[in-house]
Amino acid sequence: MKSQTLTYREALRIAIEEAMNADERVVLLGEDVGNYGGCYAVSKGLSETFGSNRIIDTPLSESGFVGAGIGAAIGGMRPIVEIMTVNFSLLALDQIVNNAATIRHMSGNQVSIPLVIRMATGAGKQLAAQHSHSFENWYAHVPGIKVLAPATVADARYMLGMALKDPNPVMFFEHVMLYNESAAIPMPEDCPDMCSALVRQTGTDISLVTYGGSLPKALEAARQLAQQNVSVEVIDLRSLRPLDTGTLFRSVEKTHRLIVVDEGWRTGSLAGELCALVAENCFWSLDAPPIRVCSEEVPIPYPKHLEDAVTPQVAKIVEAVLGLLKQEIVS
Amino acid sequence: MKSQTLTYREALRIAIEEAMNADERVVLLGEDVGNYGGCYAVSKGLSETFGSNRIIDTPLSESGFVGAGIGAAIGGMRPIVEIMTVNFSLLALDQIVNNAATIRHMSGNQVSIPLVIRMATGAGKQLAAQHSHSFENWYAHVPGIKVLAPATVADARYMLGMALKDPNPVMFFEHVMLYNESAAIPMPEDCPDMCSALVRQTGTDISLVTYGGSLPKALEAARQLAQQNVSVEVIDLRSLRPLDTGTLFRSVEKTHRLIVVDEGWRTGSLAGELCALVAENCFWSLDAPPIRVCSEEVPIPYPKHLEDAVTPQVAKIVEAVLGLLKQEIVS
Amino acid sequence: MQTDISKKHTDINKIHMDIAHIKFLFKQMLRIRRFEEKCAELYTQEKIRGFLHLYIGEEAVAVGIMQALKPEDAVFGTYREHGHALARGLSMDKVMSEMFGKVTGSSRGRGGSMHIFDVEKQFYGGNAIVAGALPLAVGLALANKMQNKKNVVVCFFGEGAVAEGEFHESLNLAKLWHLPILFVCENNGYAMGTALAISESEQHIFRKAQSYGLAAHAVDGMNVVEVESAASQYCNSIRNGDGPCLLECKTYRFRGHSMFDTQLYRKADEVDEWKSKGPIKKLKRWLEANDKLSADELIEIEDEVAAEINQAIVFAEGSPLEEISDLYLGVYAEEES
Amino acid sequence: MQTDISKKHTDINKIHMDIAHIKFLFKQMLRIRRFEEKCAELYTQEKIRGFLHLYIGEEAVAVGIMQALKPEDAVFGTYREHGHALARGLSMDKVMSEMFGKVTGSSRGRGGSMHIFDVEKQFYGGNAIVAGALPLAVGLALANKMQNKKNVVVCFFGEGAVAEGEFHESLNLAKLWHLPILFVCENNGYAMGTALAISESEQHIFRKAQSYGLAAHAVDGMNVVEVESAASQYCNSIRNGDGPCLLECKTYRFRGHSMFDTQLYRKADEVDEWKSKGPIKKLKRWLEANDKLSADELIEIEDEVAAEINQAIVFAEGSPLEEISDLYLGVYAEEES
Ligand SMILES: Cc1ncc(C[n+]2csc(CCOP(=O)(O)OP(=O)(O)O)c2C)c(N)n1
Ligand SMILES: Cc1ncc(C[n+]2csc(CCOP(=O)(O)OP(=O)(O)O)c2C)c(N)n1
Ligand SMILES: [Mg+2]
Ligand SMILES: [Mg+2]
Repeated sequence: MKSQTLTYREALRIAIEEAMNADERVVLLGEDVGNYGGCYAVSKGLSETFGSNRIIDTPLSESGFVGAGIGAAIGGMRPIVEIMTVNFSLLALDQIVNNAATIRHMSGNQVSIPLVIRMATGAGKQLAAQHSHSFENWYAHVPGIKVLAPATVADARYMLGMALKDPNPVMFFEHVMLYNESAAIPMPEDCPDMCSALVRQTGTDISLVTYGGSLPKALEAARQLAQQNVSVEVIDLRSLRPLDTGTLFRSVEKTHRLIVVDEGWRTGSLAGELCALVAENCFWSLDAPPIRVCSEEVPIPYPKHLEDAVTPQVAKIVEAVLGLLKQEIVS
Repeated sequence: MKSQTLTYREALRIAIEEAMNADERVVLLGEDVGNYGGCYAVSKGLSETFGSNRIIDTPLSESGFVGAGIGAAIGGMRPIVEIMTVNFSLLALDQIVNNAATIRHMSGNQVSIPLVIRMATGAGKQLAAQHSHSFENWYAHVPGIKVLAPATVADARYMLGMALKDPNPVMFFEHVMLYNESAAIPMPEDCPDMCSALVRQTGTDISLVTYGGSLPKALEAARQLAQQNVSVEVIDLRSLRPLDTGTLFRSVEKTHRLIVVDEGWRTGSLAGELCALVAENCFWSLDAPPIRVCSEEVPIPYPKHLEDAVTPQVAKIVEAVLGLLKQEIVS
Repeated sequence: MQTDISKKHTDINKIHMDIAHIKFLFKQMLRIRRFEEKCAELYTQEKIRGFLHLYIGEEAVAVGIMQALKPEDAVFGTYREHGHALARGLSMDKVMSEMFGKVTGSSRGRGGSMHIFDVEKQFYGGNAIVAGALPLAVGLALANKMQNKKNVVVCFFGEGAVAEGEFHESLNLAKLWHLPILFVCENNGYAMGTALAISESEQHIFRKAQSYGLAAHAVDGMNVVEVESAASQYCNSIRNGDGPCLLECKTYRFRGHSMFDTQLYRKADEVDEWKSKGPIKKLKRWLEANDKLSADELIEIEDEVAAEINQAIVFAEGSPLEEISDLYLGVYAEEES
Repeated sequence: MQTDISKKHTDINKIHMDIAHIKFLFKQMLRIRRFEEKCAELYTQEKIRGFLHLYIGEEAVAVGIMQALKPEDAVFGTYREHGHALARGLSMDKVMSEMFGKVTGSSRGRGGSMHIFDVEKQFYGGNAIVAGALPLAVGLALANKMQNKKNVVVCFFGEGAVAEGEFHESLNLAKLWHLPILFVCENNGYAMGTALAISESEQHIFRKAQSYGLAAHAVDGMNVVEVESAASQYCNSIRNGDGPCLLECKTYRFRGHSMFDTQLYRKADEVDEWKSKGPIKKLKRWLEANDKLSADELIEIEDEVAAEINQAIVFAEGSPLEEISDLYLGVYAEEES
């Protein structure tokens, strides 16, 4: 089998298709996943293949259909629930936190909820303040669920299948700016376990840690910095819960410096958690303060220049890296 | 006027009463605030005084009545919305995040939303996994709202009034274990601005930072540690957004060590944010890693011994402080 | 076609039921009543902690409904679910132990009064978010339908839950997807201290359900025979593939909302009036009037119930607490499914 | 007593209305139509970005409703709200500039197409969370009632929004609290690609509203006169203190849901059929048939509209972007209220 080139969107679709072919219990449900083809066109064509009994268009009722997905998982199905974007997932948060994440433990380990909840996240499409946010950090806070953020086409292709095989509720975040990315797909055996972080580029001067839609920016920043003889190690978390702290700490112990790039608002961001973890666990290895490049703390505005000013950009990352290296020399 | 001794609960009631007497635009709305007297009895008797037009019992519809509170604020009222507990606030989170926090900015600064949303939070009453959590960190993440956590009777007495005078949406968290605490009330002028952190006890060896229901535990730990000649500075954040980083940083620059106590789950906790802030801004002052005492990452169980095992306790805090002081000596 | 049973009045005096079965119903209600009276006592002794919501006065609803179910049918209860659990056939030992927070409890003691689970009995809690279980029940019914299982899902909730958006979303989904589910509204007139008139602009809950196209009507929830009869007919209709139904059971809780309730929102008269219509009292009177229950028999039943309760307390008292080292057990599943 | 206007059919051919007013309605609808046709063009030129939801085909609803309102009444729109904004009297310059993301826009350019606000015009957005504005509108109506203001609040939403829990909670609150609010459901048959039959078990939205006790009925949303007439009667009733009402306007969007929509979910025939019933076409035909609109007049109106649009584009093009240094302006209020 030759390696295929796919878009991130196509990779997701193939992953869904594959899972549905392999396991009758897998169904896809959400708003406009069927007749419309998915609001980001991920499920286009699937309802023709699998019929409206397995590709289920739901009414606008996020709490209702996410809860129904949880109930269907309890009843022996393997549902994939699509919420159009993380912004609307707030309407279903009670179901996710108080039911999906909680019932197994609270019932004394009796009830299994094998479920994948997929959703788009992030800014970049000028969709303004109610459609552009990133709440992955909130989900990463909740015990009882796993949280994935595939940042590459290969991960889109394979992590969804892994998520579906996992017996726990898994939240699956697809950054809106990734859907059109394309890349050649490796063999399945070359895709590591969904909960491990990956060193996307090795380096020695600084660890640049990120996930999801910020990975391409981090890699580009690393490329530009290489030209200035700064050797950046880029780590892609992939899983936001559990966090692969082993990979994170090993990298920081090698480079002695950490910058986290995270599209969430700074205060209370996942980036803060990573800085705290490193400060707590690698304190004696650090040669400089762990810092973060996050979004400005404003509701994300519509115009391009403001949206860009709010969210992390390559130039900001480069600047942060250079600033941190300089700070160390000064002190 | 002689200083009064009040419970935390009474202090809140008097604050509401005072605000309602002073300003006709103030109304209280929420589930069972009227006929029942409030699920934690804060508003007991108020409906007799002010009538059901100003103490408004709402149906069980958190999204609906919180949204209605936001709309009423837009329409010129000064509503106090009571949500029974933070656990149920998830049902209203969309209204809070996408409307209350967002509309002013998104509308180009046209719309004012002067609103206070009060709710109980935290564990300790054996109410199990759907009634015991702390999501203050989530609210502290959101630009456009302010977030307060009064930890003392005096703050309960005066911060609510300040919150009502603030022209922004303010979230107001009342830890369930505080309602029965009682104390003498200072004069209003002795209650500092709602957004400043307070040094509740000065010390030189370590900064112990906390808020809300964990303050009494931190103070008790400090007392016990004093007997072992450890001098602990205890800081009460009071405001979780904005964070008074000045007070925080000054303390750490003096003590060179930080422990944060926070009843939220560790990963993605507000404690993590504080550790990250300190690591970022006071790195060169730190003599030891900033660490945190948080809740275990499990849905909070019903039995007392497990609930206690999950949440921060005095003994754990003392142990963490002693451990941190030792760690430094070893290194 | 949906079976319309709203017209058939099932009068306790007219229905033809096996006397043995009626006595069984009586005993089931009594088990719940005496169990909860004991729980109230144990609460004041601080053996039971947290929130304790008693079902006293409403026993006919749980007992009546459960008669219509088969072992493979599933039940979702509320936080006022001791009655649901016992009527469903959970062992009283496990339920009591759960309230004591012991590891032999139905949820290893982790859930307490509000989170009694027993998957073997297809009993899915114990949910303390008002209306939070409705979407789950809809989903389980969806799973059953997709797997061509003929099982019924029953979901209990109070009339207060009807105001929540989840009620609306769930009923709409259930009807749109034509699901095998019976919604049971326990209309006891109050949501904590909030009277129905304050929480619903349309106070006939069954009419609200009809506005989604569900077959729905109201019954006297103090009459166990009427509840059973209505539930049986709806369950038959559901098993026939006729889609979701809602049964509104008009009932009353004789005690406060929870142990903390001072009940300022209602008059003693009103409570007394309802007590005089109590489901156990009513059935006992009928049995006695018809010479179906001798004084001796009654004593025997009471004794059996008391013995079961005492045994449950002994069991709970004697059971160990969960080890703190097992705290993380079941946060996540251990292996792949 | 609630005014029941559901029986009074308002036929465009029978109603007695001032011709000048009818021409005004015609021009308002044309302004929206031409404005949006231009927006579609500007979108392909990438002058307008993000999501752009066109109202084309539905103009009679916004224009009809707004005639019933006074300046002090408040309006909550959807993300498909250019029509609401223009009909409400917002300056086209500001609306266009908003879509260009310029600081002279109605929301300083921060909101774009989905978040047009103008508090002076009592126009409260532009809300992109489906059904998210309903509770706000209820709250504003509550504030009006508490302050003894006789103002009406109007809240627009699509038929898709009806499935959300917020619809249910909001209608219940509005009726319980007897609030001065008019809910306007723009039933265009689809929520994105989801046909009404897939989203609602009860497809008559007005009946759903009746189940909360609201006065409600459906009108031909392609007939601006009928919409105006119904809205006026409801607004009178609301001003009389008769409580909340809901008007279902049956309409259709001629274009895709947004600019990304490939419209696989509906047939071209269906679209064509509705286009033949278009609100502008219909009114134009009637005016012409009755010799009320000469060819010259039509050209004049078209020219005026075109001039207004061109002017708006010039204004938007010429306006500056917001300074990045002002990014934090309005995250919080600057002073105490
Ligand atoms: C979402 C949510 N809001 C509020 C509460 C607090 N609460 C618990 S029970 C209850 C009343 C529910 O009344 P009803 O549905 O009629 O059931 P009943 O208690 O009468 O059986 C309330 C308000 C809750 N548990 N969940
Ligand atoms: C809570 C929420 N869920 C989903 C969406 C995505 N979405 C935007 S518009 C829309 C369809 C709404 O349909 P309808 O209410 O009928 O209004 P219409 O677009 O037809 O005017 C959807 C699903 C959203 N914006 N908000
Ligand atoms: Mg009730
Ligand atoms: Mg629509």
